[in-house]
Amino acid sequence: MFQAVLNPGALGKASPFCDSYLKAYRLALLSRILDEKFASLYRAGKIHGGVFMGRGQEVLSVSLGMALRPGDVFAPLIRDAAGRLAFGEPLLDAVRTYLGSPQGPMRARDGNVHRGRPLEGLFPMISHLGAMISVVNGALLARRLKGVSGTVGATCIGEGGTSTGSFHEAVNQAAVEKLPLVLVVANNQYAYSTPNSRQFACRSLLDRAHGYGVEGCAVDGTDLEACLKGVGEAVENARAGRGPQLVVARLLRLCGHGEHDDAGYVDAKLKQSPLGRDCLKVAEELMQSRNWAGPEALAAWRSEAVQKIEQAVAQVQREPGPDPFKEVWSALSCRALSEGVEES
Amino acid sequence: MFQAVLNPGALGKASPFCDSYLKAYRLALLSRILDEKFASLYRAGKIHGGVFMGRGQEVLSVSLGMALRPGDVFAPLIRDAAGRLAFGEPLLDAVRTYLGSPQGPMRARDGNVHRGRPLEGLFPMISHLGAMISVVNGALLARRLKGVSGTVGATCIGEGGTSTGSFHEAVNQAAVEKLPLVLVVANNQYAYSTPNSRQFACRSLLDRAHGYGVEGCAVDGTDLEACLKGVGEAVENARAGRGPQLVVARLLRLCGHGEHDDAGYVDAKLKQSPLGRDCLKVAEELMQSRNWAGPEALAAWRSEAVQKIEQAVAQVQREPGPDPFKEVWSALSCRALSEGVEES
Amino acid sequence: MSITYLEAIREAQARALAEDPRVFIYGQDVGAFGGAFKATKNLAKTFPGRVIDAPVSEDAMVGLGVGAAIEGMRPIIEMQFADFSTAGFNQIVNQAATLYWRTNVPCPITIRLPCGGTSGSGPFHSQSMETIYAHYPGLVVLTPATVEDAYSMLLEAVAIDDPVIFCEHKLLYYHLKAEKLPTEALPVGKARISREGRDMTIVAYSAMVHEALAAAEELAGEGFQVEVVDLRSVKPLDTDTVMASVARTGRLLCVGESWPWGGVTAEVIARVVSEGFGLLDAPPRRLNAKDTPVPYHPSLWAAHRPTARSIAGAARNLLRM
Amino acid sequence: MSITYLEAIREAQARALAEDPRVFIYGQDVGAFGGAFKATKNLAKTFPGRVIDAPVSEDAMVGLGVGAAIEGMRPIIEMQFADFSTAGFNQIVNQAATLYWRTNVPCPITIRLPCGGTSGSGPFHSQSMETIYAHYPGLVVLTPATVEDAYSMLLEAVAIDDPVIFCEHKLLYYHLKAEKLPTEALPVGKARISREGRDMTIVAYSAMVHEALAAAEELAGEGFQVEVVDLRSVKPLDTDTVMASVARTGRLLCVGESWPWGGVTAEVIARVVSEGFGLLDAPPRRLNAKDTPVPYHPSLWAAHRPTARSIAGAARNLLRM
Ligand SMILES: Cc1ncc(C[n+]2csc(CCOP(=O)(O)OP(=O)(O)O)c2C)c(N)n1
Ligand SMILES: Cc1ncc(C[n+]2csc(CCOP(=O)(O)OP(=O)(O)O)c2C)c(N)n1
Ligand SMILES: [Mg+2]
Ligand SMILES: [Mg+2]
Repeated sequence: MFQAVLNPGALGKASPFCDSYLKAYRLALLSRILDEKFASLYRAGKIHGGVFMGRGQEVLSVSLGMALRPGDVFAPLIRDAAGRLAFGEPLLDAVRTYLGSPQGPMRARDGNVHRGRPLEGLFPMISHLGAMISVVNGALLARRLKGVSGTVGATCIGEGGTSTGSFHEAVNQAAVEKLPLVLVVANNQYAYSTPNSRQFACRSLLDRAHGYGVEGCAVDGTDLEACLKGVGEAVENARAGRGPQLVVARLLRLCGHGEHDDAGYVDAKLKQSPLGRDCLKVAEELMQSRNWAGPEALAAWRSEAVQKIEQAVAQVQREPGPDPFKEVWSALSCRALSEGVEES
Repeated sequence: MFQAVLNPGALGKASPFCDSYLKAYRLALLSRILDEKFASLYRAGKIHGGVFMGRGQEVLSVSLGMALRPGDVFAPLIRDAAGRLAFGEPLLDAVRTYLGSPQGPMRARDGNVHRGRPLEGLFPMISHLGAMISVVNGALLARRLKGVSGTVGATCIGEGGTSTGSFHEAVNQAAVEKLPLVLVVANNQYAYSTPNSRQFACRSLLDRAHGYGVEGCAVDGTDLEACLKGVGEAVENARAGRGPQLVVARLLRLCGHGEHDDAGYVDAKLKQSPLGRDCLKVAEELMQSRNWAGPEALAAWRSEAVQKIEQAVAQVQREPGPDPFKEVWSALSCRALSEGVEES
Repeated sequence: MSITYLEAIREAQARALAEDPRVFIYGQDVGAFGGAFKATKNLAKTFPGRVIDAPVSEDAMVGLGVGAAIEGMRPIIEMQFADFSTAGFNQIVNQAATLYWRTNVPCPITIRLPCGGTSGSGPFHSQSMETIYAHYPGLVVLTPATVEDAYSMLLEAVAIDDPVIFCEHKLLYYHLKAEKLPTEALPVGKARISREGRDMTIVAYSAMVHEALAAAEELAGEGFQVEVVDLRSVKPLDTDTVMASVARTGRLLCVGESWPWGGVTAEVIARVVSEGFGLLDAPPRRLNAKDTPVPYHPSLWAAHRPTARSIAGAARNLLRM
Repeated sequence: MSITYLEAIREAQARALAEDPRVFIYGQDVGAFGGAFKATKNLAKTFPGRVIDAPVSEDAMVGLGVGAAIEGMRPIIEMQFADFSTAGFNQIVNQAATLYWRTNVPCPITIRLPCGGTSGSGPFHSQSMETIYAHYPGLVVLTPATVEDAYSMLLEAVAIDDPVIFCEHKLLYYHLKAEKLPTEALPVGKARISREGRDMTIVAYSAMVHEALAAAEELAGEGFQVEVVDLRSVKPLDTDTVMASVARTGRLLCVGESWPWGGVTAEVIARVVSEGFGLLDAPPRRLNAKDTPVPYHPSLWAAHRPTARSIAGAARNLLRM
């Protein structure tokens, strides 16, 4: 399917767990730097529309992507650059979509985080929150009907998205059909500017699992180890036929809603709380404390990531933009049924 | 507001609880007979469209109507003839709406269970399941904004309706605003033909309460005493400022989805289980065992109810139907903004 | 043998299920019960596991269909009434309708909408939603008026690689009958001349075709030869057939059961006048339902929608111009 | 002093809140944050408790507005983008729009939709939904094109006893400016002649008015006097003003930013030709967005929507006929 984004030779340290931890960290780091690159291109006026970063959520997202296999289905949301890379999304897909290259999978028709390759199991989100979950359900039901087994479907949502009717209908639908769905809720304390107190009234969103009759688990979204374990288990459970799995992660969005937003409304107390830790820093400290990686390795990984990204951006910036005169202005695959509405 | 539907002189037995029990029973009986009258008019071809009965759910519904006070808001659903009568809906409203009399509150524009008087707190349902809950929320929020306190809003839904996105959004909304909402879920085991196993996967829908952060209670919907107590407490809790209250009642729909449906799909085991008891019979046995009412009283109440209903039907059947030439064909209250779309 | 419009819909689904393993049906009560209107009667038994009861969750029903379509299936999603598709509206217009355009991956999903008014059904069980869906890019909107079309167009809908909104008219379900199922059919996208005439053209679709035909019959008694065009599909809309008819008759009356603002009738007239302005000998006219919700009472309902009588009246006025 | 279209919307809301205790605002992030576009900036502080953050629940947001309206309030519901109103669609078209007709109780709710395309916003943050809402009975659909209209029409929307869909164009938010707020205004339901001319009429609304005006300016350089009619309100639609203009010019081009099938442009043309057939010296023409979702890339987006240049081109063709 997709090509690997990391140089595999660089891995292979102490234990299998250490291996995946390092791999996950490096992908999370890559996604962080990628996001930052988009942010800087945005500030330079080189990106049209919004830029949405996963800052503070990378290790959660990457853990999901790492737990999935080729053949699984993944419908990431706006803060999932890390999970995408781990699932195998080519770096170029992200860059081409943000920069509006017609060579990207969305061919300049849709932008930024609205990208994917459905036939390779990576479903491109529409903006309407909650709307992707039932689409993943459909893919999973289709596989059941086709007799394909052993694959799972995963998707992500923020705590704000849990207030949509779509979320509810889809989780209940997955529960009724006992589909191998993994739904990761990133409770990052805010939906745009709206704090949790204005979004829901339960103690924890995990309390919802019981009400749907699905299994659930809570993870500390700032802790890569906890995420790899919690999310990994959820994916295993789903794969083992235990039905839908709800993972609720606690963390804090360490950026604005989008790059246009300074997030001035974020509570200082939250920033100083354990929720406000930078998940990459936490991982770096752990790797150093366990002697899995020293400052040189970290620096090398960072510069390797920067180089990859700069290269991709440089390549895409040379690609010509879309040509409206060559664009096929039809939304139907059956050309014969397309309306040639005459315009003067 | 509304006029009382029962002759008050006939009440006043042993204790206040006995009083309300008897009153509730008599209203439930009245609604049962009313439903049966509509069913027979339907079979005689005198009613256009569907007839939807509350058979088996009368004591649950009536308990809610009884617990509400003038000034409260009530948005009943399709099986709530009993609750409506208890809340004070005139018998004539039901008859006029079913028979399409322009003198009814819906003026022949809408029919059967789609009736109400919004300004008197009785909200007329639209057919889309789940859609009334947030409307009740809105009325309650408005009262808070206006500084009106001490009133509650109540609405009913079937277990099928809990699968709608509207249900979820509205319950969560009520929880966030801590509104005095009472939501009674009648889990009558079927949504049209669909059994619970195809509708939800949790053990009990009551498990949802926790996930919304609202209080919940389960009641045996075939037992008038349990309903009066459980629903009554929920209404009191809401009135006391404890936020939304979810009541989940177990019972069985003792009729088809509508009168066109023979309900052949209902599981015989369920019919023979305690869920399948006729709630009116259960109440009658209790009243007799406690010496609250003997066979003569029961017979007298029944014939009083029959008489009231026959009278109302006879009166409405003499009322002229709507005149399409006098009908104001505009959906706007601002006549100046109505389109006079010319038609040839 | 005689077969109803509803039976044709059932037979088309049975055939689609039998011939194509990718087809499945998902909707409320469609399984053992056979659907609110019995359009899937016996199908769950004949095709075990492929006719699946859904919770009351229109949004998730459509979303599931899209996901299955991505995986190569050909889902048929039954809405219990067209009116309830508003609850699945977002998934229809933003998910299903945009998928191919965004990703180059087709979305072969068929959404069956039991549409249109019937006596006593009231504002929430009577709506015609073809206008709403036809406005959106990425959807094909079919409105069969005959038993034969119900059958062949539904089969074609399932075969089409794009999302199809299949508007079945409830009033035709039981009463409209044909001798047998068709063995060949006009392709989707082509309108049909249902009755020939040289004095004026009435363009109609779905149940209104029958009202228009009755009006034409009535006018024939008065010496007028009225041509009736059945659009069959409102998107794509076969402007060529309509224009050719208007070119012969010089007069156009367009009839639709949905609301007046911006419906099929406006679209047809706008196309005819901008592309065939010179063809008209008199102003084009249209007749729609009144601009209110659909009323419950039979006598209000009968006045709310166009009928053979009101169509004949409008046609007479136009013939006199 | 100079005031933008967006500031006018904020000022109108501030005035409505100040003058009428029944008014409150409900929407995502409208409170302390002041809304995604800052249309409610500072209002929560000035009117404590009356500018309320909603969960991401469009269906429940609209439902709540209807319930509050029944209780005599005048809610303003802000959708974060018009595109997301699909998630509240059912409550808008079936609950709010039918309430008065069913019960005789008015439903004075205003739903603000940040509409229309802006560069780089893509298929789900660019939609124009006036056509969808105007099709339904029971809704008033306003499409202000000027700063003054944004202000006065929003105030009027709140005062109107019926549900109003208020379509604000995002492209005008920051760039369109006026000297001051108006003290008097045309009533809702009246179109305006934005520019006079005797050679042809261009009917437009919302952001397209400005494209049409630019096209008229360009054509003036070529010696053509083009009249531009700003509809202001698409439902009700001021057919009289349009017809009077066409009566003077004999030529009609209708421009809309939404999709071509069944939109405002079809409705305007259908009305003009059926009621004023003889007024036209040439076929009426229309120009809409292309029949695909709105593309992300600026150069695709610019080709997708009508612009001054494409309008001028269409107008030239029509002037030559
Ligand atoms: C149905 C819908 N309504 C509104 C929006 C606008 N919107 C985009 S992101 C967002 C906040 C999302 O918050 P959350 O789900 O917590 O995710 P986060 O941004 O925190 O990752 C909103 C309201 C939307 N995308 N979809
Ligand atoms: C949104 C929506 N979808 C579908 C329907 C069609 N419908 C009417 S009643 C019904 C079943 C309702 O079951 P439940 O909520 O359990 O109530 P009950 O009839 O058992 O009292 C359905 C599916 C509807 N009214 N609304
Ligand atoms: Mg969040
Ligand atoms: Mg039920």
